[in-house]
Amino acid sequence: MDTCEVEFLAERELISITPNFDLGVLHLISGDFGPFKAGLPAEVPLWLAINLRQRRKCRIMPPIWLNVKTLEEIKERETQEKLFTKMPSEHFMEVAQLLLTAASEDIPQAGEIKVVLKDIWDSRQAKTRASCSLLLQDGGKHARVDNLTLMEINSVRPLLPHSMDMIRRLQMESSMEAQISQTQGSSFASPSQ
Amino acid sequence: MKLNPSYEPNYFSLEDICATNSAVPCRVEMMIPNLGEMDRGSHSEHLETGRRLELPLWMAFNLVKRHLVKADCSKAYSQSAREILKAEPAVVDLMKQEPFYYESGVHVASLLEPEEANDLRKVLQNTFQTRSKDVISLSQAELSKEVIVREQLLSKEEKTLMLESRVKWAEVEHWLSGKLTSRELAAVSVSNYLKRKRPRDDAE
Amino acid sequence: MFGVKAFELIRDLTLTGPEALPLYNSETVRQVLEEMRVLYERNQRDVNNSVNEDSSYLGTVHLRHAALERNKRCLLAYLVNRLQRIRDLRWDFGSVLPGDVAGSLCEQEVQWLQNYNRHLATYMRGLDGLDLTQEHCPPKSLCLEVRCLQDYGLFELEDGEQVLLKKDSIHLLPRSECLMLIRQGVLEHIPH
Amino acid sequence: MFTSIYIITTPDIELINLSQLLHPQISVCCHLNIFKMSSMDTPSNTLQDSDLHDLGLSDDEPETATSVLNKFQTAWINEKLSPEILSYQGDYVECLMEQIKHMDNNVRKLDKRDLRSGLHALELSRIKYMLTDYLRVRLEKIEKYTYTILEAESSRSGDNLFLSEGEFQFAKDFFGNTQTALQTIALRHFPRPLASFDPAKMSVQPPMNSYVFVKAKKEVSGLIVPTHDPEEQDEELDLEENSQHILPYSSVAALVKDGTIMLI
Repeated sequence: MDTCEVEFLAERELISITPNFDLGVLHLISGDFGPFKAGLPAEVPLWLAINLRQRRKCRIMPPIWLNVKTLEEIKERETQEKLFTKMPSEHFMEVAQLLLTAASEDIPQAGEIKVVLKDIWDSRQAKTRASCSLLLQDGGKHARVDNLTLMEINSVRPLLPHSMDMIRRLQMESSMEAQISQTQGSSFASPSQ
Repeated sequence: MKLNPSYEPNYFSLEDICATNSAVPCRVEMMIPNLGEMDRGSHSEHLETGRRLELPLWMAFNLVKRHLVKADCSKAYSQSAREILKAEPAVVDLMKQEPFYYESGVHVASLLEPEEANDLRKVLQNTFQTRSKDVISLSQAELSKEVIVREQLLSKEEKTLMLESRVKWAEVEHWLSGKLTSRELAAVSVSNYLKRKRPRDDAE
Repeated sequence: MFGVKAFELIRDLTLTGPEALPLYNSETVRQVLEEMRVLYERNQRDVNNSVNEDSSYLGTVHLRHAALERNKRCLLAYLVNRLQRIRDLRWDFGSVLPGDVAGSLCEQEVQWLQNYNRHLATYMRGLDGLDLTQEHCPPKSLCLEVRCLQDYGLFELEDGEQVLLKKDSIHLLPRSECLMLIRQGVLEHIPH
Repeated sequence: MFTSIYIITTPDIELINLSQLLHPQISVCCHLNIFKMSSMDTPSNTLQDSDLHDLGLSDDEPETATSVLNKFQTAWINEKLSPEILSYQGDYVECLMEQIKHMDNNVRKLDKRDLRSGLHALELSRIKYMLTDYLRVRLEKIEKYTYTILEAESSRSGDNLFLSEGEFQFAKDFFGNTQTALQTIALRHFPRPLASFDPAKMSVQPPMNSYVFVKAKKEVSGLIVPTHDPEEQDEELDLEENSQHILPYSSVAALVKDGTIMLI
């Protein structure tokens, strides 16, 4: 799965907008949204919000966690904890990234937010790198990866799974060989020799 | 192709054919008639008992199984090479030793006596596990002279992993920079083709 | 040494990246087939000579047989990997390959590609107009801003409107209609 | 044992026994090694027979287009991330295709300046992308693991078929086409005993043991993660609801298929 596809999945997350138009209920295949009344908030999928925003049909209301104070807290926790902390959304980074690109004027302190986000991302990436190294070095057979977001999983794929496959294969060849040499004992005595 | 399954050797895999092409030193255990031509150091019509020669892995498999020859470790997997890998796995130039170091190594192990084979397999495993840390860091490092030098130490298997990871890493970095989300691009083969083609077009 | 020619075929493919297709090496293919013929004849002779009395030729026959199998493997792998690359090129360039790319194919590969195109078309006909060879990126918008990289000429849109695609001209085109031209390198997507 | 190869020269080149490989309804023309399906019994025609209602899209829980879309999205991701081909989600695909057609018509009736027209059209192109990608990934697997997939399919019937009718036909065409090319360029010119395509040796298998990321949708207990190291024992794992793991696909393949676990 590509990075753009992970983002595609994130675009289905719901978000609040304040439209500047009136429209009845929108019957989409992915659900019914609206009715829209100018000035009154409504909840829509992110892709729809961004499309409307690009056409200047609405303002986007950032999710409650997308502000400097909350993010600073998250960052604080992330740097203190050894394990990965739980992010406020499965698509934390994607949602933030999409909104900051498409609607930065709707987000107070967008510049500062970008900096804190990058810090959080970097400290989690450092953890990811360290845990991948450790897992591979120990030749681990499985690992629990709670709280890793889809984008983070995407960032270590294919490296981590393919390296684990390689280790497994290096182990497997030996056990396969062990089986063969067991059966070989009998074939030594066979008359074809 | 978008599908990127993990490498597993199959009948048609170029990697495995390359890995089974590397040479191992063998000793002829039983005279093989009419094939003296294979032994450049001898004038005999036959491949004589006791002669030593290098054979590609694919051939050695067959002859060892039938006790016609006995295979030895090639230099890349010898006792001394293994000792070095046990002591300092990170600094060895695997590419120079044997391009598909792990794949060929697994094949070599299947030709050896159980004790030596096991030792070789353990070394291969530990070497790969220890060096995976380097593979990760190289895939994320900025290109520099030092990085290029370290890259050259990687075996083909490690290099493939590293390059795949580097591509992914660049993709995520682009995405983080916020500029290149979902950009429609020409196919790689097409843009390579055009690169070869266009300079000439311009000259005309 | 046996199998050396066959390995040259494999090296042909590993010297380039997987997205390039080297010229079909008919001369080496012929030499591999010849080596196989000779190996087989010699084996047949040695087997016939030694069938009742003397088993000392068994080793020789085994060795040659291994060489035969190796040649077979290399040659088939050469062909199968080439077909794989031809398939990928077809998905990148569209059903007609540019002349000099097509020139790397042998006659039977051209035949294979024609059949492949037919089978793919048959399959896609059952999909209610979905074209699997387009859409390689998730859609962001209905139109794309594109720059034209070559003098392409008139391009007719679904609604009948005609657009003149001239080198360096910039257009806003419906995404679904310009994806193939982007993949083929005629247009370049200008992301926002 | 090889002596039989060299002394007894068999008159016919031994091709793969296709009748064993494929459904019994399929007749094979061996000399060209291309096979055709007899027109009477198409193995996948059960798919046509059954309409949406029979396939569980009604009855107990009424399915909405939205719930179909959500389920299809999961199926799409699973298909993208699993090494093997999964069973074709024909009911979802057909349902979404119908929805798209229906919606497309409605959008066409709207004024282009109507705000709704662009939003519907964008949603349609999003769903089309998922459908396209889903079918394309499956096609890639079919091309890569043709023989293995055809062989597995030949042991299934009726509701258990994994391929759509179109995919099955494509798989056979692709296999036949490739066989013909290999025959004409190479196999036909090989010494006779070597002139066959030996599926046991040559068929490409999907890497079933490869590692995947998973999320448990329900609690799973006593999952066995096999080890390949003779010196170690298999491990047993409990997966909590909503926990995420990296595991070999083979240890969870059945759970992915029954929906207990999804690939991420």
